[in-house]
Amino acid sequence: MTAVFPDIWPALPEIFLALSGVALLMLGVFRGDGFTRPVSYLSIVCMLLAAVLAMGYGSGRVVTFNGMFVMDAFGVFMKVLVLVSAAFAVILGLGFNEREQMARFEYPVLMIFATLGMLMMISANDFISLYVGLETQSLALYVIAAFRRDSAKSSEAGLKYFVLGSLSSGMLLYGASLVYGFAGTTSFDKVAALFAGGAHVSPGLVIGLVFVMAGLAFKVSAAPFHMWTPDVYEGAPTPVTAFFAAAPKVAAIALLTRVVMEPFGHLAAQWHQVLVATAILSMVIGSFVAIMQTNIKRLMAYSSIGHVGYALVGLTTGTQDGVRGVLIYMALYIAMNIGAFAVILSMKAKGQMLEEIKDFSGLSKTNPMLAATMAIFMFSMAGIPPMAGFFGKLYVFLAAVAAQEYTLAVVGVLTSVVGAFYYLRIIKIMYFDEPAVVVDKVDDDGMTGVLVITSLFTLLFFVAPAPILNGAAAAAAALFAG
Amino acid sequence: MASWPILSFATFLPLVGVALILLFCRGNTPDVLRNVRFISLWTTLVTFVLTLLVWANFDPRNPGYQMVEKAGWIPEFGINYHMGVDGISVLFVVLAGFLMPLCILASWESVQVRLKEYMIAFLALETLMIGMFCALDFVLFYMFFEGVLIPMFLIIGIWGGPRRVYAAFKFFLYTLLGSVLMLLAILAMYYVAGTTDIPTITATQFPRNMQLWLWLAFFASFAVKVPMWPVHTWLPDAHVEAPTAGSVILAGVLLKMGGYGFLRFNIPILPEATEYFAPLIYTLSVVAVIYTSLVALAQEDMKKLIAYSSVAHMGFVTIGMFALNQQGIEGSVFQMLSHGVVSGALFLCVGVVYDRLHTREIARYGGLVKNMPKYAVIFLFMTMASVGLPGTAGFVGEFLVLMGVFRDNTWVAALAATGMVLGAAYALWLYRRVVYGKLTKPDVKAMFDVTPREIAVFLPLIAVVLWMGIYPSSFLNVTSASVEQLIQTYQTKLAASHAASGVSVAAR
Amino acid sequence: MIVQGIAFYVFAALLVASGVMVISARNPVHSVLFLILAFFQAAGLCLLMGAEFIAMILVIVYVGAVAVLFLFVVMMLDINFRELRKGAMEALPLGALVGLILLAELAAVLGGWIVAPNVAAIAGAPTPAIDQVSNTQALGRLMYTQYVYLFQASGIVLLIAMIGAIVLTLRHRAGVRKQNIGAQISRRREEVVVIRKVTTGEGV
Amino acid sequence: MEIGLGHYLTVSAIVFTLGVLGIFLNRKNVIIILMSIEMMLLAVNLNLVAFSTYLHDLVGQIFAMIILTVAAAEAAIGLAILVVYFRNRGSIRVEDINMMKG
Repeated sequence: MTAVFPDIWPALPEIFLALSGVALLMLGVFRGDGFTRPVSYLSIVCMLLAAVLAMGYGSGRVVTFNGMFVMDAFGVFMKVLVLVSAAFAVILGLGFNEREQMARFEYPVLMIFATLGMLMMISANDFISLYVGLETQSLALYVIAAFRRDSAKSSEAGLKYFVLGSLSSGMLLYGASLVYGFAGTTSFDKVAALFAGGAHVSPGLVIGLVFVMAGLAFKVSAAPFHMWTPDVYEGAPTPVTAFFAAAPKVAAIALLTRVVMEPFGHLAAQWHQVLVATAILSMVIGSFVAIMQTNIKRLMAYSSIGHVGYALVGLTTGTQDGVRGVLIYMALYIAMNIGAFAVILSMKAKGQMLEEIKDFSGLSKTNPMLAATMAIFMFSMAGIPPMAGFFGKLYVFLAAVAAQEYTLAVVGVLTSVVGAFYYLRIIKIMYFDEPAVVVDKVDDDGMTGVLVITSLFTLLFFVAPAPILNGAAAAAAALFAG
Repeated sequence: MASWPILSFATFLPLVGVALILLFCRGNTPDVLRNVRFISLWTTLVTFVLTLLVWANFDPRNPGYQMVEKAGWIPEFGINYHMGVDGISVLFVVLAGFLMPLCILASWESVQVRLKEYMIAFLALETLMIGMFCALDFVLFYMFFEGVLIPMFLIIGIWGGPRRVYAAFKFFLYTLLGSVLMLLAILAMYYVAGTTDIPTITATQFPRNMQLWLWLAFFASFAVKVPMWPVHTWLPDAHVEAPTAGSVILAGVLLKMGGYGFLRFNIPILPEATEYFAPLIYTLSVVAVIYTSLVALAQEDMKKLIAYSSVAHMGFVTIGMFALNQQGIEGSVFQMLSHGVVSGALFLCVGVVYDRLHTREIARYGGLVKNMPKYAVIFLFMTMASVGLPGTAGFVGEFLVLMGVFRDNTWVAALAATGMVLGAAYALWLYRRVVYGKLTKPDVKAMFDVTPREIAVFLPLIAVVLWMGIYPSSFLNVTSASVEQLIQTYQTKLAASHAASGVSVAAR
Repeated sequence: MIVQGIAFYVFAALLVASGVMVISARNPVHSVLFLILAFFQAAGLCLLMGAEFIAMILVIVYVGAVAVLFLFVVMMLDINFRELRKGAMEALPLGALVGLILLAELAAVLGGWIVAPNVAAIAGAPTPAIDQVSNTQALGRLMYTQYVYLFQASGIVLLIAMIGAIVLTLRHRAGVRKQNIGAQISRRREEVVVIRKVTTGEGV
Repeated sequence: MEIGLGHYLTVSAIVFTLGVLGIFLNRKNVIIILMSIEMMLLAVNLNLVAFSTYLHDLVGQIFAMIILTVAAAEAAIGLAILVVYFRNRGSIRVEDINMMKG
């Protein structure tokens, strides 16, 4: 048994991120909490550099580390999304953490490690590396959720997230073990080859598949496994919530996509119904339950459940168009989501954070720019053209129509009308109602930058949509190349 | 033919106005607000000139799309930035350009709060409206079509009356519900045709079963927009609560989007379904004409009355369209144009007295002829145009529509004619109650006559109404070639599919 | 063969029994102890299957580290356990039903377990013959060569766990006296000891 | 009585079900929930080792080792969060949730 040194270049972003995480950790430990800001800035730089490294990968599919790790155009697209949104999330936290006395250097370090886990998930090509990546991400996220350790709400959010998260990992693992037992391998490629060869599908394998899907549905917070989302989103510190709603969701969707397309690509008949039910439930719950919310973070939680539902519509089709729709949807979703959270984080009166929806009343009079920005994001989430969100829905529904999933498409557009109602309600509160509290001016440069970038992106995406659309198309094609 | 992209200029010029306002008008001093008003007025005037240039450049003998611009937008997905006008759309572009400066003028003094946002919303609205009539790509069309909801929602919700929130939500959600179904239909067509290019899709033959579903989806969107009975209920609410200029645009242009959609998509792309569903349209439209006219008779609110009259007039439009012959379709296009001008003018008339007394209740007025003689004349003229007096714009459209329908179905024509009589009844009754009678109430007595600015608003409207009534062929000339081609497309596609399915073509 | 069968049933029965006790014991300390018992039984099962290394690791890591950690936390936190138990039995019927259904389904499936054909051909790492390479050695050879990615990744997972535990629970309290060894050692006599001649009857 | 794969799988299925059941029954007591999760992971490990033996493939045991490692890390994190929670609330009841509506 000769050891061959594995090809490490495809994993360059991961290696770079891991090393920089360790380096920043040491920097923080030796220089103390006073050094938090430099560590945060460096972590942003590292994430963006890793994104550049990922982009520099090029295309073509390479499997390395004894089949554990795969890098392809799909991976490039998703990794860049994850890294950029994580970098934005760190920026969002800068001011907040200092105001709320939770500015500690471990925060950016843990963000880096969580992001590393996400990259590993995206590149997972084996159930073992899937699990390891997932846990790297999850463990860091549990800690980040409870990071404000003097707040009962935050630690409760961390606890809930932990309990339900580990439960879902357990289910996923049990499913993975059954798949291993059936196929005799944990490698995605070999499992795929097995089913491509027309192996008989035993009930045990189907149960394993269902367990794996349930575990992943937890991670993307798709109904009926969404229960943790509102509580965790509300309880966790707001920048953390912003992070949760963006990067991990992208990574989990990427993982789910790869799992259903690669190892189980030939078992569409088995997972199709499961995904259809999940997508419909998510869209319905995400739109109807959100109407009753009074807390903006809970509203965003239900909104994210709904958006996952729309993304799953694309995945349900199991076609290349569908995957392309999912990728476009996620890319646009994180832009508007981060933007919306930037607005929520800017909502403070006399230094106190405002989290109730009614606090937005009359915002267009006290702070017109902030209100206009939020209006852009809300219209975009409602899917009204010419905002970016429309294009996400367009391509997802296109795939659904092309795959003749008419039920899904009709349910999708109807729930999006219901969803439009609660997004419009926020606009109504901002524009039609009288001001209740005077909201402070946005005085954080990083925050202003995020607001400007995300709102311009959302508003003007239609001018030059080609780069993202083509990137997504190339990424989707990579999954279907083999 | 212009060598420069004139349609894009006309479409996006208002956005330049938006940019100017955003960049140069800061603060809230009277000077700044005056600048905002003038920037908006000049922008819309220049846009109007551009739309006139479009008309001037238009070759009425050519039935196809003219001044076509095509540029790659998302070429990998078969989606292009494709603009162009034909005889059906060109006059709507001019209509939108024509009404907009009048709206700005009409809001000159009546809008005092958040003026900047108001003007931005209107300018954005103009871009979206003109763009929608020029778009020759489905995704582009849908973007403009839906995007209209955003500024209109804000216009109703911010500057509207007491129940504005309800009205704004109703308007938005009704229209959105219809439109999303249309989106699905567009996607289904995209899937079959592989492109969203409207001319290409028009040439595509869709299977009959699919046509029926697609037709219904389009119908869901356009019927709400037109609006047809029974999905018209958002319109009275929206009209009553919207500010005057908002009502003008709503009645003048937005309703036409529905009719335009039927003409552009349902009839040429889905001929078999059109043939199948034409009786449905007839039924709904006849009900609309008669029922809403009766409802209009019972209204106590001036704007609500005019809103119901819009539903009735648009009923004529849909009847004429689905007669599917030259007179019917030309008449319905003409009726849409004249209704755009006339109902816009009527809303402006209401706006004039509303600005003075701040009520729209009919019973609060009376005897205005004594202290507002000029107003009485203007209002009378517009009421007559609305009734369809020969020599005004309203007559030509209704006459052509009735003629077209008569050739197709006598009963429908007879019933529609009843609607005309009812229309005369409510319009004249409104006029009698507002303008004649005794001038008793002191606050009504104190009302002053129309100002020069208001006359400046009305004069062009009167001129256009007369022009359309006396010399309609200058408008009909523009449309006839394209309408002819539309009917031909419809007939050939229908014949082809009937031949394919082995059914003999029944002579219509 | 017989011995093996008896051993299996003993281990399995004890494992299930202690599992039941873990979730139903009134006192969490008992739960932890039963959990330890369960781990021992599982280790026994692993031994029966020839996975010696996993068996040892189960005992060392689970019993030696995880379970002790649990015990430590249970005892450190002053928790009113009687109150916690309240209401647990309310969910019993439903929970039992769900559990039974799940179990029945799993049993139905696993009873007639099927393995895909020609699985042996795609095995990632065939087990070497036990008389040539011991289980531990075989695992070690794989772990540090073919599966080095997992090895490194689990290192990062452990690092995250360390950071997390520290960042959440470590508190620097003001006013706590700590031993500073460096300062202690580097002190010189002159700094700390003053020699005074005290004359009788006057005091210092 | 031959002890085959099915026997081991059944035992592990029972343990897994007990773990899930434990979470359902002790929804208020986080410590028991954490232990139930450990039991679920134990069941998974048994499954993997059984398959590994049956298939003569060491990958299952590698997988089991990784799970063991991660489970230890998970337990550490979970208990740390639990301790923080206890410090804030003076209780470890999870459904003690007046702050956040369900």
